[in-house]
Amino acid sequence: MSSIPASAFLALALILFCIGLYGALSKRNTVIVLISIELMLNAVNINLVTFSKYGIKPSITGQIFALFAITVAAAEAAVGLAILIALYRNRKTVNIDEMDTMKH
Amino acid sequence: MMETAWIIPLFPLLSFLILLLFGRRLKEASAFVGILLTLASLVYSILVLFERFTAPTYKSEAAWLNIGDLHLTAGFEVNQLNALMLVIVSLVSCLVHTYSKGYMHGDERIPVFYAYLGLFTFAMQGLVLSPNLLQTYIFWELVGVGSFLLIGFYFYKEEAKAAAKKAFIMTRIGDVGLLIGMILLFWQTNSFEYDEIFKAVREGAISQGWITLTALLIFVGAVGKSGQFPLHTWLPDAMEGPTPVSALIHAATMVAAGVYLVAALFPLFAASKTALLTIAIIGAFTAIFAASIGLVQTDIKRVLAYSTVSQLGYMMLALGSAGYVAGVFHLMTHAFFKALLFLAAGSVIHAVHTQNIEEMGGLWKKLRLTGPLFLIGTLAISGVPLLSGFFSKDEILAAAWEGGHPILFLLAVIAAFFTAFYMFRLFFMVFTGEARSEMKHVHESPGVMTLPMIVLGVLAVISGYVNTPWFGTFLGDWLTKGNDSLGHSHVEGPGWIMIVATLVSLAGIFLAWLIYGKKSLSRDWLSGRGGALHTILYNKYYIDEFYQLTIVSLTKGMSYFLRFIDLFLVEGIVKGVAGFVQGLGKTGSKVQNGQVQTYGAMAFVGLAVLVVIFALTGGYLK
Amino acid sequence: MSLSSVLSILVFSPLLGVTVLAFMKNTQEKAIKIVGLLATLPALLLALACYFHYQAGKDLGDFSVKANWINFVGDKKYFHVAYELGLNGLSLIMVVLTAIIATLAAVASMHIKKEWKGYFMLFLLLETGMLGVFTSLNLILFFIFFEVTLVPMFFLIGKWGYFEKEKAAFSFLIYNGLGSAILLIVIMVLFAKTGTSNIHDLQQIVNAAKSPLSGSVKMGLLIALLIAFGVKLPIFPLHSWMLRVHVQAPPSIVMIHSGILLKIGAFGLIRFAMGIFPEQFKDVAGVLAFLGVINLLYGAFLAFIQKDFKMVLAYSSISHMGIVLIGIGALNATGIQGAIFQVVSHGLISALLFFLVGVFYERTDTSLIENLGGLAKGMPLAAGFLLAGAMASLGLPGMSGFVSEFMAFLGLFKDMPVLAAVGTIGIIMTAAYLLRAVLGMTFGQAHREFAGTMDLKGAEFVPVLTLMFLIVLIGVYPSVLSSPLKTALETIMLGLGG
Amino acid sequence: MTFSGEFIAFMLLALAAVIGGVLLLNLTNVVHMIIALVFTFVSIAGIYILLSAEFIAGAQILIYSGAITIIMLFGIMLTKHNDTSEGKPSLWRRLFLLLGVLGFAFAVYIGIYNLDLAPQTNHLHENNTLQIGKALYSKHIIPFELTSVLLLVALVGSIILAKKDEKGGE
Repeated sequence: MSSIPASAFLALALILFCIGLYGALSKRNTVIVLISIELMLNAVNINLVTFSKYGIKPSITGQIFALFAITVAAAEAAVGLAILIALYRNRKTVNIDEMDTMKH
Repeated sequence: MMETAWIIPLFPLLSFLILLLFGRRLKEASAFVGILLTLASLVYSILVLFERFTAPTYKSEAAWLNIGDLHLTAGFEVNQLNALMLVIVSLVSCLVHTYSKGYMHGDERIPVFYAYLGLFTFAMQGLVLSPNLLQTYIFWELVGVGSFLLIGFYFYKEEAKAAAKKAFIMTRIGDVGLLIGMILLFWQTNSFEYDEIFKAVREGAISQGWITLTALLIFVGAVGKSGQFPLHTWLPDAMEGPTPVSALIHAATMVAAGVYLVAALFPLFAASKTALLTIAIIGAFTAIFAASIGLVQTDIKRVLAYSTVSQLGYMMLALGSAGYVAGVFHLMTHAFFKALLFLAAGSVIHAVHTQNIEEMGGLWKKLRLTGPLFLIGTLAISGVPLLSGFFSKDEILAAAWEGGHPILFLLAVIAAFFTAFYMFRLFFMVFTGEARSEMKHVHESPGVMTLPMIVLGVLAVISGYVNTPWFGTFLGDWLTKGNDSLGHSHVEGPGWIMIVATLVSLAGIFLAWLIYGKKSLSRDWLSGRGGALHTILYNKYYIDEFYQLTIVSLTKGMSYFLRFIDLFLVEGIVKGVAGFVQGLGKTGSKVQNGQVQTYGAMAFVGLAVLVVIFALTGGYLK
Repeated sequence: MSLSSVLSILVFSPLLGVTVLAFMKNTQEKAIKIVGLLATLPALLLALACYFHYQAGKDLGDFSVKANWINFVGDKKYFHVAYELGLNGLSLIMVVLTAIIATLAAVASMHIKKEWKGYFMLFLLLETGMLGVFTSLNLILFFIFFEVTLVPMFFLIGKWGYFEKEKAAFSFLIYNGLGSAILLIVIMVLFAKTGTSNIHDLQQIVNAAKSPLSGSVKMGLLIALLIAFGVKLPIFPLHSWMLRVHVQAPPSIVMIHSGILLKIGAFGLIRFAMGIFPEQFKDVAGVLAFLGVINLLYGAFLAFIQKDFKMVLAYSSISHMGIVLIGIGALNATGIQGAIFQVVSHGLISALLFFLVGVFYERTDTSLIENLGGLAKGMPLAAGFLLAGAMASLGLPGMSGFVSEFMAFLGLFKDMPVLAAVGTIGIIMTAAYLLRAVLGMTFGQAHREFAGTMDLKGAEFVPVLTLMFLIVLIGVYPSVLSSPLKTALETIMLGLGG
Repeated sequence: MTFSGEFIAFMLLALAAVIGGVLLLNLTNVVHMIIALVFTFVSIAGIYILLSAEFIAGAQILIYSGAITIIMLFGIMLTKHNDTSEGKPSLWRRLFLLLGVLGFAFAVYIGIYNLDLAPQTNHLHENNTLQIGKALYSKHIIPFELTSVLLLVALVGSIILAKKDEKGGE
C-alpha cells in the first residue's frame, strides 16, 4: 500500500534526533539549546506517528500522543523562554557557559 | 645449705629493691644496707662452699616456661666451679661494697650506686649458679646491664655516656654469638641443660662440625664479655666508671664471666680440637697484644684495664690448651690481686684526684698502707715467686707448653715479661721518685677503704697455695673430681718452665727499675727507639679508629641508604599512587564545571557507550 | 548475671561512658576526665575476671554468646550472620592487654588540652571497637568492629595531634581504609562461597576434603589477607602511614595505637590467615619470615639515624613487629608463641615509652634528641623508667621483651638458621639505636636548666608502675601468658598439621 | 523499489528537514538558525501528511512553524544577544560529543535497520480529524484535561517568571 518502509521514517527521525541532541549539547546560546530540544521532540513525534500507522496494530492513539507531546513542547518552550528572560535580567547573558552556579 | 643456695643471690637483689624504693630516704645509710646484705650472701656462699667440699653436686630445677612440648626450666646448681665462683664473687663484691662506703663518700647518688651494685651482684651470683645455658644467658645479659649502669654512673660526663654505650653494644655483639650458639645447640640436643649437652657430646649425638660451630659461637660471647681481641676495646673505656666498679666488674667478676663460661662448658669445647685451638690462639694473642698496649699508657686505670685484658687472655690460653684447672685457678688468683690493684689505684686516685701517672710520684711515703698493698698486687701479677700469681701463671705456662704449641707458649712468656715491666713501670712512676708539690695534702684513705684492701692483699699472697706443685694440688683435685672430661688436675710441666717464668718476670721488673726507678736508662730510650711503634701502641693499634671507620661508618651508611629508600622509593611509590589518584580526581573535577550542558553531554555519552556495547554484544536485540 | 552476657557487657561498657559524657558540658574538664577514666574500668575488671576464671581451670566457652542477627536469602542459600562473641586463650590475652592499656591511656589522656568531651567519647568508642575486634567470633562482626576502630582513630589523630595531624590522619585513613577494603573482599568471598561467616565453621568448611574453594582461590585470599593485615602490622613497605601517626598523634593515642591497634594485624594473621588457611600458610611462611627479618633490620637501621625520639620509637615498632613476623613465619609452636608474646610485650613496652615521651614533651615541648639531653638530672625517675623501658625493648632478660624475642628466634632457628642468624644483627642494632637515643636524651650535660620539679608525679606513676610491673612479671614468670595460651596454641598447631 | 510519487515526496521532505537541521548547527547568526529550523518544522509537517496524520501536520505548522518559532525569535530579540560572536566549544569536546552521538545513532540504526513492519490496513487517513476528536474526547479525556491544566500553569508560570521584579528583588 505504501512504498516507503517504516524504517525510512524511523531513520529520518533518528537523524533529526541526533542533530537536535548535538545542538542541545554543544550550542552556547540558550535559545538555540531550547530550540534544539524542540527538534528532538519533533523527531520523537515522527516516531510516534510512524508507529501509529505502521505498528502491528495501527491506531489513532499514536497521533493523539504526538498531539499531547506538541502541547507539552509548546508549554515547555514558553516556560523555558520565561526562565531565560528572567536569567538574562539577572546575569545579562544568554551564554550557557556562564550559567554554572551548580559548581559553586 | 646447698639446697637453699638459691637464697644467696636474693640478698643483693633485696638490697637492689630496697635501695630502689627507699634509697632516697636512706641517703648515705644505704651503704649499710648494701654491705650487710652482701655480707650475708658472702657468709652463705662460704658455708655452701664448705659443704660442697664433702657433699656431691646439688641441682634443683622448676618449670619456667612451656612452649608446646618444650619445657624450659629454671633452677640452680652447686658444683665445684659454681661454689668456688660464688665465693669469689660474693667476697669481692662484699669488699667492694665496703670500700665504696669510703670512696663514694659525699656523692648524693650513693643509694643509686649501691642499688646498681646490688643488681650487678645479684646477676653475677645468678650467673654462676645457673644450671643451664638459657639461664646463664639471662644473667649474662643482666650483668652486662649492671656493668652498663655502673660505667654510666657519672651520667653527666660525655665520656661515661660513650663508654657505657660502647660497653653495652660491644658485649652485645658477643652475646648474640652466644645466643646463636646456644639456640643451635638447643636444636641439636633439645635441651639447654649443661648435663644434657655434655651427655649428648659424650654420646656423640652431635656431629663434630656442629660442636665446633656452636662452641665457637659461644666463645664469641666469652670474647665479648671478657674483652678478648677483637672485642676488647670497651673494657679500657669502661674505666670511666667509679673505681670500685672497675675493681668489681671489670677486673674480678664480670669480665671473668667469659672465662667462667668456657670453663663451665669445657666438655663441649674439649670435644672440638679446632675450638680449643681457636681459644688458645685468641687468648695468647690478646695476652700479648693488650700487654703491649699497657706498656705505654699513662692513665693508671687504663694500664690496669689492659693488664686485665691481657690476664684474661692468659686464662683463655690456659683453657684453650686444655688446662682447665690452670684457667680457673688463675681466674681466682687474678680476681684477688687485680681487685686489690684496682682498689689500691682507687685509693691513690682518691688521694691525688688524678688518674694520670705522669702527674704522680713519691706517694710511697704518703700512702703508707696503699703503697705496700699495691706492691703486693704488682708482685703477684708479675709472677714473682711465692705469691699467688706465680703459681697460677706457672700452671698456665705449663699447660701451654703441654698443649703442644710452642709459639703460643713463647707468646705467653713474652706477655709475662711485658706484664712485669708495665706493672712495675706503674708502681715506680706512682710511688717512687720526686713528690710533686701539689701533692702536699695527700693523705691515706679511711679505714673502710683500707680494710678491704688488706683482706685482698692477704688473699693475693696466700691464695696461690691451694694449688701448688710443692704442697699439693688441692684445688685441681677437687675441681676435677668425678669429671674426667675436665682433664688432669695438674699439668706436670718440665721444671725449667718455672725457672723461665721467674727469670722473665724478674727481668721485666729489673728493666722497669732501670728506667723508672733508678732512671739510669732514659725514658725516651724505649719510646725513642721505636717512635712509630710507641705511637701505635699509645693509640692502641688504632683499633677504635679502625672500627669507627669501618663498622660504624658502614652501619651509618647503611642507615642513610635505607633512609634514602624509605624517603624516595617507598614514599615515592606512595606519592606516585597518590599523585595518580589525584590526577584522576582533577580530570574528573574538570568535568564538574557546573554547566548542565556538560553534565548532559557526559551522561549522554555514557549512555551511548552502554548502548553501543549492548548493540555490539547482541544483548540489545535478544 | 549469667556468664554469657559478660562479654557483651565487657565490649559495650565503654559506650556507657559515651552516653554519660554526651550529657556533660564541655567545660567540666575534671569531671569529663574522671568519667572517661571510670568508663574504662568495667572492661578492665571484667577482662581480669575472665583471665582469672580461665586460670582457675574453668572453660572459656562459658563466655560464648550467640544470637541471630541478620538473615537473608541469597542464591539458593540462606545466609545468617550471628552476633557471636567468645574468647579463646589468644583473644583473652589480647582483651586483657587492651583493657589495661586503654585504662592507662585514659590516665595519660590527662595531658589533653582541649575538647575533652569529644576526645573521651571517641576514645571510649575506640575501646569498644578494639574489644569487639578481639572477642568477635564472626568475621562480619569482626569487620564491623574493625571499622569502628578506624573512625574514632582518624578523628583522634586529626584533631588532637601535633603540627601535621591532618596529613597523618589522612594517611592513616587511606592506608587502613585500603586494608579494610581488601579484608572486606576476602570476607565477602568466604561468606558467599561457604555460606557462613563464623570463624570456627569457616575453618571446618575451608579445610574439609570437599572444600568449596580451590587451592588457588585460597592462596589468593590468603595473600589478600596478608596485605590487609600487613598494612596494619605494618609490613615493609606498607609502613609509612604508621610513622606519621606515631609522630603526630597525641601520646595517649599512640599508646593505644602502638600498643593495640598494630597488634590487630598480628592477631589477624594468627587467627585468620593461619587459622583459616593453614595449608596455604605453610607455603608463604618462609616469605613471612623473610619479610620479618627485613622489617627487623630495616626498622633498626633507620631508627639509628632518626633525630626525633618519636621517630626512633616508630621505626622501633616496625622493627619489633618484624619479630612478630619472624615468630609467625617460623611456623612452629615456639615461634608462634614468641610472636604472641612479642605482641603483648611490645604493647606494654611501647605504651610505657610513649607515655614517657608524652611526659617529656609536656615538660619540655620537644622530643628531638639533641634538644633534650641530661634529663637524668632534672627528672631522674622519668629518665630511669625511660632507660628501663629501653632495656625492656632491646630484649633485656628479666623483662618481657627478651622472652618474646628469644622464643621467636628460637623458633626460626629450627628450620631457617641462616635467615635467623642474619636477623640477629637486628638484636645488636636494637641495642645500638635505643641506647643512642635514650642516652642522648637522659645522659650527658643538661642543655638547659629545668625549672622546678619536673619529675613524674601523682597519677603519672600509675601507668608507669603498672606497665613496668607487667613487663617484669612477664619477663620473670612468663607462664602468666603461656598457660592461657596453651590450648589456643595447640589448636593452631593442630591446624598446621602438628 | 519503484520511484513512486510518495517516495519522491518523502525524499524531498526528508532532505529539507535534514538540511534545516544541519543549517541549524552550522549557521552563525541566531536568527538565521531559527529560520533554517522553520524549514525543518514545515518538512516534518509534510512527513506527517505522508503518515496519514493530517491533523497533526496542521498542528505542527501552527504550533512549531508559527508559535514556537515566533516565541524564540522574541526571546532572541529581547535578550540582545551578540548575533555573530557565537563561540564554539572546544574541538575536543565537540569531537567527543560527535562520537557519542554517532555511536548512539549507529546503535539505534542497527535496531531499525532490519525492522520490517508490514504495512497494515488502516483507516487513519479517513476523517482523520474526526477520529482524533472522538478519541480525544472519549478515551483520552482525562489526559486532555490535564493538558489544559498544564497549559494554564505554563501560562501563569511564564508570566510570573518573566515579570519584572518591581521591588528590585529580595
